[in-house]
Amino acid sequence: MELTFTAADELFRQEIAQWLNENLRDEFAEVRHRGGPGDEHRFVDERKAWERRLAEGRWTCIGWPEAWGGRGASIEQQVIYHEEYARAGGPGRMGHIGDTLTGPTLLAFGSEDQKARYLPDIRSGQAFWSQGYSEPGAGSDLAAIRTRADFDDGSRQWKITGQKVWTSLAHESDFVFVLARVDRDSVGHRGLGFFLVALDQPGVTIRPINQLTGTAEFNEVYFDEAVCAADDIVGAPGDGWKVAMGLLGFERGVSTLGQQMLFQTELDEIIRLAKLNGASRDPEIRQRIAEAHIGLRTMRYNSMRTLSGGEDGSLSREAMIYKLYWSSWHRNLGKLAMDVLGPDAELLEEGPYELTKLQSLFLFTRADTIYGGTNQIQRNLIAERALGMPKEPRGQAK
Amino acid sequence: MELTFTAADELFRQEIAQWLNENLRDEFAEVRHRGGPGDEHRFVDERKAWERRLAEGRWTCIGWPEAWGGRGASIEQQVIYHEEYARAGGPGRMGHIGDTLTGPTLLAFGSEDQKARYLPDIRSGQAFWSQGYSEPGAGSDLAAIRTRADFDDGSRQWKITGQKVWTSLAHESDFVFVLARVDRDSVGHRGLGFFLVALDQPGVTIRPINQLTGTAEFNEVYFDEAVCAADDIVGAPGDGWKVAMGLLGFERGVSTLGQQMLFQTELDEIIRLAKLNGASRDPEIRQRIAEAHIGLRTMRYNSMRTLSGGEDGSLSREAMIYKLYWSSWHRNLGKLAMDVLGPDAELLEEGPYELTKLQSLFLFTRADTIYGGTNQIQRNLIAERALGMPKEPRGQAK
Amino acid sequence: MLKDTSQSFLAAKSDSMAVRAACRSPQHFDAALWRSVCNDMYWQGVLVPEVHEGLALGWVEMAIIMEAAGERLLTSPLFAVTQSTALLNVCLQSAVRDRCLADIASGHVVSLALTNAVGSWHTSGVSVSDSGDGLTLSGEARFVPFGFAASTLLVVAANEDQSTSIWVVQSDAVGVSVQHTPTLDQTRPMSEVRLEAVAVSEAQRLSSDAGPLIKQVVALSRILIVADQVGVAQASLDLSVEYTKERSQFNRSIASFQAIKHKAADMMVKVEAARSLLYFAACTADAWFAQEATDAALQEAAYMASACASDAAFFNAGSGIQMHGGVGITEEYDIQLYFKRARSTESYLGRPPEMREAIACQLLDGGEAWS
Amino acid sequence: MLKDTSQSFLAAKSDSMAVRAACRSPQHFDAALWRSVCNDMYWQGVLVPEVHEGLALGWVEMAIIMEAAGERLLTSPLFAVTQSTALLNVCLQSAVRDRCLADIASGHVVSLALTNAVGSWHTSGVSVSDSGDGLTLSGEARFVPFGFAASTLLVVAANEDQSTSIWVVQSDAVGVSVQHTPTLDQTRPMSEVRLEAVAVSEAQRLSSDAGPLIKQVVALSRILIVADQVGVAQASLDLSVEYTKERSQFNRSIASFQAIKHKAADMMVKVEAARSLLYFAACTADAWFAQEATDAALQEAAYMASACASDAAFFNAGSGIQMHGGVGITEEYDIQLYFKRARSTESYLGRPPEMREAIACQLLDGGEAWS
Repeated sequence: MELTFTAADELFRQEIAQWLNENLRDEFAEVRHRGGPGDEHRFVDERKAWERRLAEGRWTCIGWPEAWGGRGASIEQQVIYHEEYARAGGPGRMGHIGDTLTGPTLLAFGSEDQKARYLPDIRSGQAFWSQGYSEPGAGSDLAAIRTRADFDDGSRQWKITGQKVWTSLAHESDFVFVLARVDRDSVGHRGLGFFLVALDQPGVTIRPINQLTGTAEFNEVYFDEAVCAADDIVGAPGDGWKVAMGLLGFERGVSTLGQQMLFQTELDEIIRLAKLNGASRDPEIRQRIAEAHIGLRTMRYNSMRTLSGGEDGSLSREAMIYKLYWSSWHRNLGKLAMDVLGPDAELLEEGPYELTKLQSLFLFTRADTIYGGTNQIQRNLIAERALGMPKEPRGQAK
Repeated sequence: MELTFTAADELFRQEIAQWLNENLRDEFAEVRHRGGPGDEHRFVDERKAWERRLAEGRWTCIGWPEAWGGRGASIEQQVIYHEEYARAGGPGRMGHIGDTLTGPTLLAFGSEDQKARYLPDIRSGQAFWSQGYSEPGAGSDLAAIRTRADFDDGSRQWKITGQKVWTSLAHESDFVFVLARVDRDSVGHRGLGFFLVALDQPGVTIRPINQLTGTAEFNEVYFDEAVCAADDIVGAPGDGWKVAMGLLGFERGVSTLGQQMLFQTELDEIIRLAKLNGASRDPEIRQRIAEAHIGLRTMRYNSMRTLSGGEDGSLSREAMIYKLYWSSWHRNLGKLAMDVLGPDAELLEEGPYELTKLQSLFLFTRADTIYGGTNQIQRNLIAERALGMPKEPRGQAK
Repeated sequence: MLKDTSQSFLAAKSDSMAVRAACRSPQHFDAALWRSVCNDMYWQGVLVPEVHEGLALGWVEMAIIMEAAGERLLTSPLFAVTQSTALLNVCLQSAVRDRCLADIASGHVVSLALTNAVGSWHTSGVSVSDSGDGLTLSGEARFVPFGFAASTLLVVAANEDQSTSIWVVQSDAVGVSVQHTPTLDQTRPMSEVRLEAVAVSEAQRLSSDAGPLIKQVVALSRILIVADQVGVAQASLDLSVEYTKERSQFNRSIASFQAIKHKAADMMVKVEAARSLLYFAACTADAWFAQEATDAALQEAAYMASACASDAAFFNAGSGIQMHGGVGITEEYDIQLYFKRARSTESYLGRPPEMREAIACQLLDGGEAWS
Repeated sequence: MLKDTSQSFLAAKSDSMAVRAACRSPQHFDAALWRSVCNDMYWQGVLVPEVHEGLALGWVEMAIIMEAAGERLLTSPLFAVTQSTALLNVCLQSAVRDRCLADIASGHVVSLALTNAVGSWHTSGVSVSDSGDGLTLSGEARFVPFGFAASTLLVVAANEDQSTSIWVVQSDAVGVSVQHTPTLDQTRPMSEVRLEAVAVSEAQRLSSDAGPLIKQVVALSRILIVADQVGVAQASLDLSVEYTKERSQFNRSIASFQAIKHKAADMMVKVEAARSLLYFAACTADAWFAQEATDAALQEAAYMASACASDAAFFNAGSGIQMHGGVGITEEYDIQLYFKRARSTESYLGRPPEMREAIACQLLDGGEAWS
């Protein structure tokens, strides 16, 4: 079950580790371990600069084919990359969405022209992307989106009107991909288009969403006849759902091992504090720390089963449980951190409302079980797709 | 919040306590603490005799009006009765269903003739009743019952055909009340009748249901043109649902305090064992024993809130949670018993399959969260009735 | 009646905007609202004896008010002064005690400086020493509720012989510094109190051997916190049910999905269970003051209610965020404020496993609980 | 491949009727089925070295077979002989050891008599004494798997100096009595072994200082039990999903209700998590035998997998009963058999909190685990 790494893989590991060691220092020392979940709005310029440094080393978009500047890295190499990146304390990547979502989508569904126009700037760390799926009325029920795109025969442009929400870092990005309705009379999955839209234009207004932490990583993006070119639609009009859902298959869990290394850092810190303040002698805390440790190891072996598993790209049973598992685990970890700290968990880093790292963890992990498919939606998916249980009868509006 | 008992109530308490002390002995000594859940099939003849002894002391049907041989006991007195009965180790009552279900139903909905024919024998401990609600296809969805009752103009009798299930102690009872469809074309709550049917007749076949404990307290009852008289229908044809549901309101929780005394006995035994075998030093067991204790006290104060609450007979919020609460608590207690015993929990009283009291508790409490409305149904009811959340859209057959 | 009037008063005066404004204000609370609580509702006087201009009502009444306060996230020194009143009520009669009670009745904030919060809520970080020129108090106390707004502090201190005494100290006395402590939950602001050789006289001493008394006061304080938690748990349920009824997805109100309904049902079970234990505990407190319940009975009632209510508040507020979905983690919706209050009250005066362990001690060891 | 053949073999030979018949039989298992396991599948020889006519396969293969056995409630001495094989494989080569391994390979039942089940699964209730005429063993061991069917017992005993030795004793030797122990779960029958001054010679001694070795054997045994539990958890899920798809209420299959679907999803999460830890633990066992993993690594892997799989099996079987509704508590449906097996395996070799405490020792105390 252990992933087996070839000698070439180990060389690759040495190479990325050494490169990170040599580059994630000096002017980039301050971004180490920054920009993760709950910290995404910090050091934005520095992290953009870091993205360009990565690109110089050819350490962006390593999964892309070499023809587009990638390394055509194998699953094993991508795992190694994420592990070493996390181990080195590499900052949350500003180029994440371009690298892992826009790029693969264009490579799979885009025209040659679209690839040529967009991929190079993603790879070189010049262009940053955000995603426009959810809407106020389309969260769990994503197919209920109402943003529409009308083709204007005069200007030969698409005009997009509507509202997207939970668009992370839109105000720091250059582009957004937008799922919008091309057929006004359509409902559900049909009649959608997938659009590539520049954010810096008059028809786009971006408003930050303040969160329970007092910070604002997410945005609402309002489109009021925002435009994109006739050939900025990926796939045909009406194919939007297929293109958007295609994205979901791309991440075969290669980044999960890196994510787990961040989790390990958090757990290690909690263990350190428990030893320090004596919470480590509390039998109930001991049980929960052990459980957290077991859960993290479970995720690791689970990911290994997934990565060493079938080749057909379909999600295996163990992959289907992953989101529900890690989000619940992480949320429990946030609570564990507070309980280890006890009363001191209340004390802020400083006034008026500057949170400590563990307080941020505690609050942000409440979002983990919501975004990217709530735990409830995940359970529906597991029951229907993995266990073949019937969908609920489609309801009437109430 | 404490129930306040008057001086008259305290006299009543002395009276029942003394009577039990004087009567629950000698030939009845062996039935003390017997015949409870999981033990209902034991000492049947002795418990029937006990029922007649109770009747001699006017200690059956105490909530009935005096005109029908009851005592017209107040809520407080009924609570006292159940407490003292449990305290004395009174056996599971064979007359329970007649006393608390058939009787109140006839008093509320029955004709004078029906009362005269059936109530006296219930009160005197001569006639024992069982209930016929559930069917193999009508469990949680009780309204799906298919047993039918046709009126035969020739014999002037109702002829009942169908199958009831989970009929406890039917083979030891004289009568069963049966909810059956009088209108063949009806569905759901409409078109039902509520019938009083003698069990000792050719059209009735009773088969025990073997349970996971190796014992059989419940039965399937098959009706094949079983008959009852024209005036053995309670209420009008078509009123069956109303009559049946009326029953549910009768028990205003007066027996719950007695039930809790049985629970206390079980918990005390578990605590005794934990002290004996050292499980009481296990921090996790300590937490769970404390939780069990807190839960039982919660039930007590909850029942007191209910009993001292509104007069309108509608279920208060705290009464609505009671079934879900006690059944889950009791199920956890069964598991706690096993965990306190550790490996020894496996050891039977004797071979081939004679369970210990705590093993019976463990296995039978799995039924607590199922019968009388599963925990899932209870949650639906709480959400819909107490919280006003919408019903699910009625589905299509799949 | 009391419940209705409390709820309507707070619905008008302590709505979401008022709470947020109080949290943001430099004073960390709304002094005008507190004056209105004192003048219009007289809640600060509920437990104060009549002789000191109080209402001399009981703990059930106080629990009803505290529950309403939790339901509306009331950001005021009500807990602080009620805790102090509980302490003063169990101290022997003295001039200084009477003055404190009268101060409370007249709307002054009197806070209890009890804990150093290292290991125990009963251990003082302040000690008394006799320098020859007279007695002085030195040390610090943390998590002092509304200490920054207090005119008077009741300071628990360790005597040189390790027994415990309690002293009445004016917050503007020489050597006293009180600092607001920024906390995750802004609706229950705390302070740190530092004493540097603060001179005190015998006349300021409330009690000279206060160990056993403190233990009962902590139990009484727990009951007040439990009431707050029941309010938080109830409001979290109500807000969330309301939201899910309005929110539509898949052409249905999401309140019609079993996943949501069953979660709500579990939340209701939790809050009703906690409420049953709360009012039992409040009755027990009344009985204890009437010397009709033992110390152990009071402790047990408080432990049980606290274990249950802490869990209910946290579960309900956390589940409430989940039921709100994405908007649950925005600053705009109130559920996150309840979530933070649930967390802060959960760790205040001890977490549920500690409460259960104390019960286990009583049940299994035949001895006294650990705290 | 191995998985498929194991599953098909058991589907044919160990269906519900076969399991029930085995439990009811006076022999407490189906000897013919065990012969078929040995002759047709050769599972008893999977871990036996080739030199003793075994297959010398690894722990991953064994885990696959044990998982299939749990899935079908196999009522056979497979665990007993595999546990004994694990012990024999870590003992130094000796004539008596080789004979035992050969016996196992040829289908004899060899059971490990290890525990007195008071406080620990590692403490023997048997002791060695030297009466002058030679060595004798006296005492008792409980929960000996399939002891009643064993021709040979591997008896763990306390030496006079408190060190631990292991002896090979024929079950028909003078002074040995073996009694079947009626248990709640009838699919994993146990025995009590009593030894009264049973004479033994040096040639029967497998090991003379076996303490550390026993600890590793218990870890290995845990991994076998974990595999069984994963099978039980999987079958409980499968049976329950199947039932809910067939059962209709409110004009819908009950499998279409979220309350049921989400429970099933949680069950799947549990079983997949346990399976991931199981196969990691099996890999670790292989690595340990190859001296590529430390003792501590083996212990940790077994603790983790056991904590997780015990919970998964009990949760899934218990939830399975609930999903079955009324029929779940009848003798007729199989889910109750899984429920009982889940319970018996959960308490066998230690409950999840003990496993977690052992992990906590490693993480927090920097020391060795308690057991």
